[in-house]
Amino acid sequence: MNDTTTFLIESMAILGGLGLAVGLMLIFASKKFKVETNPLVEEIISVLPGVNCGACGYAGCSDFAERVVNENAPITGCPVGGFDVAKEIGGIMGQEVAEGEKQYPFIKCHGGLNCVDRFEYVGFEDCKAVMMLSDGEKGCSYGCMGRGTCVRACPFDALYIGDDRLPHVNKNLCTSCGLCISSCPNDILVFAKESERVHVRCVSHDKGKAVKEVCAVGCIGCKICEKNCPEQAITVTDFLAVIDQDKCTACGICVEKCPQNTIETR
Amino acid sequence: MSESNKDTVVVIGKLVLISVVAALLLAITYIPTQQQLELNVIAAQKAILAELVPGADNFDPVEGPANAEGEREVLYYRAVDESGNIVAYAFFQRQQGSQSMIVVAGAVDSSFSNVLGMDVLSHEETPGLGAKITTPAFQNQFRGVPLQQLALSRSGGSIDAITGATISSQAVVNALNTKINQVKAAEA
Amino acid sequence: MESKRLKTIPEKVIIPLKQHNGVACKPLVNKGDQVLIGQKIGESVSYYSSDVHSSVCGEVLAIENAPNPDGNKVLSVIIKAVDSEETVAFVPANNPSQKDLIAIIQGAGIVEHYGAPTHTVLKPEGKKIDLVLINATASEWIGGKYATPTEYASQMMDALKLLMKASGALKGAIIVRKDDNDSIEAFEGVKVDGKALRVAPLLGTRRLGHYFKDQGSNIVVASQERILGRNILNFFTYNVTGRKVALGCNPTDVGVAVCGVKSAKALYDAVHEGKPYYETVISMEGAVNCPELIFVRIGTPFKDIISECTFNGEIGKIIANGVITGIAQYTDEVPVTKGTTRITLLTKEQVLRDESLDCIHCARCVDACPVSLLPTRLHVLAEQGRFDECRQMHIQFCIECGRCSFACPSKIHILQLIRYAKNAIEQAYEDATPKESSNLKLGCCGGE
Amino acid sequence: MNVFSEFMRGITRDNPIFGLVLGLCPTLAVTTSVENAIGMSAGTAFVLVCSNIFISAMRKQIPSAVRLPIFIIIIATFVSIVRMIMEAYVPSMYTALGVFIPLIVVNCIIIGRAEAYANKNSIFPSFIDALGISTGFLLVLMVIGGIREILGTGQIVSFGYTLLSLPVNPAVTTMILPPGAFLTIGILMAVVNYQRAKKRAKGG
Amino acid sequence: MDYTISAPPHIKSKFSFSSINRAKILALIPVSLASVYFFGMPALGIILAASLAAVATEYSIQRIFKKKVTIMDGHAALIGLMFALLTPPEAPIWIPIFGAFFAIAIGKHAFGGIGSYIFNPVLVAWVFVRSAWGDFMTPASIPSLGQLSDLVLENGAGLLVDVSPILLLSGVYLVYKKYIEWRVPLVFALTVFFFNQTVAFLSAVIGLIQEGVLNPLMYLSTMFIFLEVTDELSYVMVGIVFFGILFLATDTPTTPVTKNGRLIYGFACGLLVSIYGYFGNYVDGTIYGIFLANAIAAYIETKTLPAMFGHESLLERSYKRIMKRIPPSLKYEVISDE
Amino acid sequence: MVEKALFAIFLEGVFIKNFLIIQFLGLCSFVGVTKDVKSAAGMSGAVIFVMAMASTASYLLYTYILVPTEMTFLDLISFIVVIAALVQLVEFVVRKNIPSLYRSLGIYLPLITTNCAVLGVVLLNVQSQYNFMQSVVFGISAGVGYTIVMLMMASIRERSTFVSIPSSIRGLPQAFLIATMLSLAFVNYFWVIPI
Repeated sequence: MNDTTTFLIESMAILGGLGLAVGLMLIFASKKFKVETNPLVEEIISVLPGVNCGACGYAGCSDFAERVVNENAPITGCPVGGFDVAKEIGGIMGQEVAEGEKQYPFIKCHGGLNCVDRFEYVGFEDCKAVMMLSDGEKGCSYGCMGRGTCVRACPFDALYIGDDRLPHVNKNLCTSCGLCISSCPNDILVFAKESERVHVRCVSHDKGKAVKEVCAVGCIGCKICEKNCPEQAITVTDFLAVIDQDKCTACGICVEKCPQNTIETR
Repeated sequence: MSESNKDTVVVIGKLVLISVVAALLLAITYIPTQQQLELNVIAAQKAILAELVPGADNFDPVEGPANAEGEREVLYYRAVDESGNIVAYAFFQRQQGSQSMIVVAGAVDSSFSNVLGMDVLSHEETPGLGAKITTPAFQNQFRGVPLQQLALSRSGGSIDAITGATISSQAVVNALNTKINQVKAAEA
Repeated sequence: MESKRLKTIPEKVIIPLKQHNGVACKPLVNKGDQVLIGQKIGESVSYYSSDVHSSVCGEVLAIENAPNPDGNKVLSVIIKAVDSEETVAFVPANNPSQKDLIAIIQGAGIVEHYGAPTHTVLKPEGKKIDLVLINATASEWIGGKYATPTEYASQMMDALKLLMKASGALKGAIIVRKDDNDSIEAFEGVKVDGKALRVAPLLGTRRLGHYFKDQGSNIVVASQERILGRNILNFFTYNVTGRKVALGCNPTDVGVAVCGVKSAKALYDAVHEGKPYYETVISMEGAVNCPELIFVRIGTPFKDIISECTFNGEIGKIIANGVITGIAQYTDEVPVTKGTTRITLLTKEQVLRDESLDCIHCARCVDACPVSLLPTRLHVLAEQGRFDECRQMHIQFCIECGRCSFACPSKIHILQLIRYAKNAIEQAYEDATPKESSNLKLGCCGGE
Repeated sequence: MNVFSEFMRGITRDNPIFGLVLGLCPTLAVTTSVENAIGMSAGTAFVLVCSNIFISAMRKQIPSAVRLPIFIIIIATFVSIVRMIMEAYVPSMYTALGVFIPLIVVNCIIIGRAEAYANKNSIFPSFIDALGISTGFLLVLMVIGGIREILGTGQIVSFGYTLLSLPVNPAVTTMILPPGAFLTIGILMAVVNYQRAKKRAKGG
Repeated sequence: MDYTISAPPHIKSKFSFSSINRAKILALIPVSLASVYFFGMPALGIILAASLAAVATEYSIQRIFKKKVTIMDGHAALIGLMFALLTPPEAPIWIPIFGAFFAIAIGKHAFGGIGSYIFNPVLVAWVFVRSAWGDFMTPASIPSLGQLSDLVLENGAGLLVDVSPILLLSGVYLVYKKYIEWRVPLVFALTVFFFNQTVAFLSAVIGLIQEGVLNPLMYLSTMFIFLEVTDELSYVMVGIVFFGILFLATDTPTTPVTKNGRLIYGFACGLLVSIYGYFGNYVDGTIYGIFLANAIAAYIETKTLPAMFGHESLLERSYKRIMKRIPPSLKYEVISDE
Repeated sequence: MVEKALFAIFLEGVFIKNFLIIQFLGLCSFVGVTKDVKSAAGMSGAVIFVMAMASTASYLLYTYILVPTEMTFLDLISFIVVIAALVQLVEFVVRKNIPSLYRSLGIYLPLITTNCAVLGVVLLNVQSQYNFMQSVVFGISAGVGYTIVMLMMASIRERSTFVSIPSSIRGLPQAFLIATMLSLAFVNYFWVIPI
């Protein structure tokens, strides 16, 4: 029994001594080699798991924290900590994702196959590339060219070009980041809330005759909708109807009356 | 003693405390498992020896010279039958394989003409390749092989190497050859 | 090498008010005005601008945006032509001084085919030119009034001397194409300062400097391989003179003025006949049965030229300025401008409609690239919108020669993608390439 | 708190391999057979459960400055215990798993859960969390081990019982070699990703 | 819609991906016929099975994942044919079928399809099959050049491709016609053929040093080793090495795109093949060596990105510096910037 | 004879027992830090350094403290503590004294504490009963092998951003497929070299 006791005490002494030595050394070193750092970084490091597993793609937790502070790394970048840590980092960084009503990109042109082409284009499938060769492939110089610059801008594969040669949004995948909207050379895409039901799907400021020549569904500025709207929510300026979404009640009268089927409910 | 120094002491104290507790836990586990481990080894050796030389009644360890601490290493075993005649020599040999140390058990008849058999006590070879040295298909090749034939078939012997694991196979053969020569020398 | 005139005067001509890089001209005429040949209809408003003249007699129909061969719409004067050859009075200049010459060039509206007004090339603000090059490798013979090729060559020589005088440069050179034996023969017969001229091939690491020394002359003619490209000036300068032009700069920054054959000839005509730049020679190519060189008035719509020719098959593609670097036109209503050198017509069957496949990394484009870029990587970066990395891979050095796209077995539109990226970079980094009219770049680029 | 959903989270969303992508080394190294996979995950489970309980019990006492060293000591203690017990009582398994038993100590799953969960929650949730994660780990290891074993040796033999045997031979030896591990997990991950993307596009 | 618009250039070269593939298939047909002549029906079976399996796999994968079906570009057939040529004639028929399937499914499409793959699909499949069923993939004999007639028809042929090295020189014609790029095969071939000579030369020199020979003429005379033909060369002059040089190493997606990179890659291929061949054999050596070289191709590429155009290389700079020192009277011709 | 054995250990550590793709040690950083060549190189440099250092320290600890007192069962716990402390210490020192080195290598140091490759080296040293020089050489060779594979992997993944890859394969699955191929190459190629 005596042997066993000695053995136990010895093992405890060795490991205890090791712990003591390591602890002393580290504390000494941390005092001696102290380097001033950004308090924000330190704060984030303290919330982070500290596993240094590298799963975030950066070199360890402190690196990740530094990138969050200095290089706008995503605050949700830590897969180990998950949502809770992201929330805490958000608190430190003062970033709050406002949970408002979700907005999705809306395609303000209905041309597609309804709009005539002026020529045949062979080359890199991109609206801006077509714009560089001429001022647009469609007869309507305002409309959507359907070459998918927005599709390629989307990092989440949420957009696709449909059979009608117009982009469509898959709302399940959309994160409302707005990259597609800023990519469009003709400013066809805008954010629209789910509650906004009635939209004018045209952006052409051309005169009615010019629009009719090239596009079967473009706004010709006939003002029928303006006259028929019970809420006075529609105004036609520069040959284009604009709906004031605050006034619109989605009654659907304009949709019925529009001779070109430009106004749509969704 | 300032506040921060006090903190430091507390932190280190806790660290040491945890270490001590950990050591205690480990030591408590260590003692019974160690005993079990020794039993395991002895049991395993016995089983293997008995399997290698089925006719033997007893195995007399032949010990080497004592080392500095007065312990004597077992070099090999003499397998004796009921009447006390030596029927075979059995032994364990450590040999570097492709991935790890292989501990090979072997037995040779008393006239040093045939290998009685081979078994592997422990190894950490690649599963599916080197680890195939434990399969009966490989081990049975060694039963009754004349000493001159104890080599891989590519070097003219009668042992077919395991496909893709020549190093491991070679290691086993080498282990047997080395040890048998040693035993032969010791007995002569 | 005789060039023919169009048989009929076009029904109407479209004269863009901006046929050069820089500031557009101010129209001098109004709707309904009657104009004469050679009458100035657009006046330059700044030094970086060049005058525009009417090429027909007739009535101004409209001043509005009309299609231009570069693909966009440009403010143009549209003139209904009448069958008359009445011109304004042309005054030949007699032994003009350097200052006079610059004024003549600007007043005659002489513009390089690559876009820069010639006087800004010869006399750039704040820079000194010491070498004038006439690049005869890319553009065709100008034709015009000459009896023999030798006479043409001596006219060229005179033009070069005029250019040198205008710029104040002491040295000048004409670079002809290596395989263009007609030109080489023509120049071999000319005498400069009493000495017979020898056309020197640019071999190996020999540059012009060697030949100036070798021939003991300030004027040499050298021959070189044909280089095509929309952005070749810097590369051409480096190849010919060995002077490196930094990125975002042009040859004038290292004291070199590069002129075309057409502008040289136009200067010759302007000085000796007092004629402004309202006519030019273009060549017809492709599936067309036509004299190779046609003398046309600036502003003539392509369709009038095409209707003079017989055409085999249905037109599928009209290309201005050559199949390698030219721009395809979506309408035949575009006019010939000072920058137009040739028109290529392709039938519907000849039009390539290759679908581009994934890059197979065959590196043919890398082997083809004359400026050691990696088109195989650039096109992907451009497609993915990684323009920063494009810049790091020196995309700005691309001379847009199109050899990469030509060679690509996957039929990827590499050149288009590279231009797409360059365009995006120019917009994103406005400081990367200084705007032409700004003086910002002064001092930023020195030669080596 | 719903115990069941908390438990299932460890298998689905926070699955250590396909969700958190932690603890890859043992996943690939020991999955040459189902038996090894079970042994490995049993060891990991023991350490995970024990250390989670221990740390969540002591979480008020651990100074945050040195929490990492203390976690490591605690985990290393349990790993050493597992190692010694395995060596003594299941020596064949110990031999098969080799160096990966002691390497449980640096398995990111354990220290990750200690930090992310046990350090912030009380004992019972930590226990459930550890159980869930362990089960997720076990399942993944068994799937990978099963695939590799059945393809690599033509049969699944666990603890002396032949569970499954392919009529077709010869077996694909590559599958139990290192490349097989990478190939299996690569294809499995691609399938998981493909399914997830499909589900997301449908609005899941 | 009268006219077509596209970016310049408006004409393109006649080379296309499918024409390159077709040319390669045509170039491999002679050796395939020779192998059928030599090995008989099994060879025909293997070639047909592999090609058909490859095309079928490509077709079904592209249909399942709703991609454009591109079996007509010949790439799948080419991969199948190349795998078949690397199979020993004794192999059971399911080996080429599985190999072609694996090459297309994992080697090509799992990495993203044409141009995206990093490892030559043929090699991927071969290495996998070889390590999975080594017994079936090991040739009955390791080919070597016994006499010169073996170049025309190898009697101890191992794999299908080893049957006639001379017929593989159709690949040289492809190089000449620019279907195959020339840098990699040239450097590769030179490295492989001179490796043994270099080893012999080095060992001779080391031997002389160890003997303490001081006479420089003795050292110079060892240079003649490069002129003689070492025995090892007979193991190099076999079909599979030729095939590796001309067809396997030149698979474009697996080679670096930079010019210098291709030279280095060719050298790396040659070195890796020769090292394995030196210690083992050239059959496995060719495959594994090129396979490993594929792995480092990307690294070579990142390290050989071309400098800015007009940027002087180290060589040019030092040349200029030396020329500056020389008095002008001695110079005949100098790079002059005026 | 000693030199040759060392060289053999080196070759073995670099190629035949390559830590990443044969022994599966250190995979977290393998898939995490190989997105571009630069960070892969930095990480590898740090790993070589720490492996050499940890081999040294653990050898001293094991031979001069644990073995004489027969406390070998404490190896695991003491190794991990010592490695963690060492890494931390080095980080402190480098950060204070050589900031430039810290930026290129040091930020990867904390990543290494819990990297199983380092602990693996130490444990394998003990298991193979290497002497001092052998331990250090094995440590360095493991680091070099790690570096080679990291650089290959990083450059391949960097190149992969220039090509089209199905979205469900992009990222980790692709990394594993590449690792499969590297592993196949290593397993099959390097055994031929006689050591």
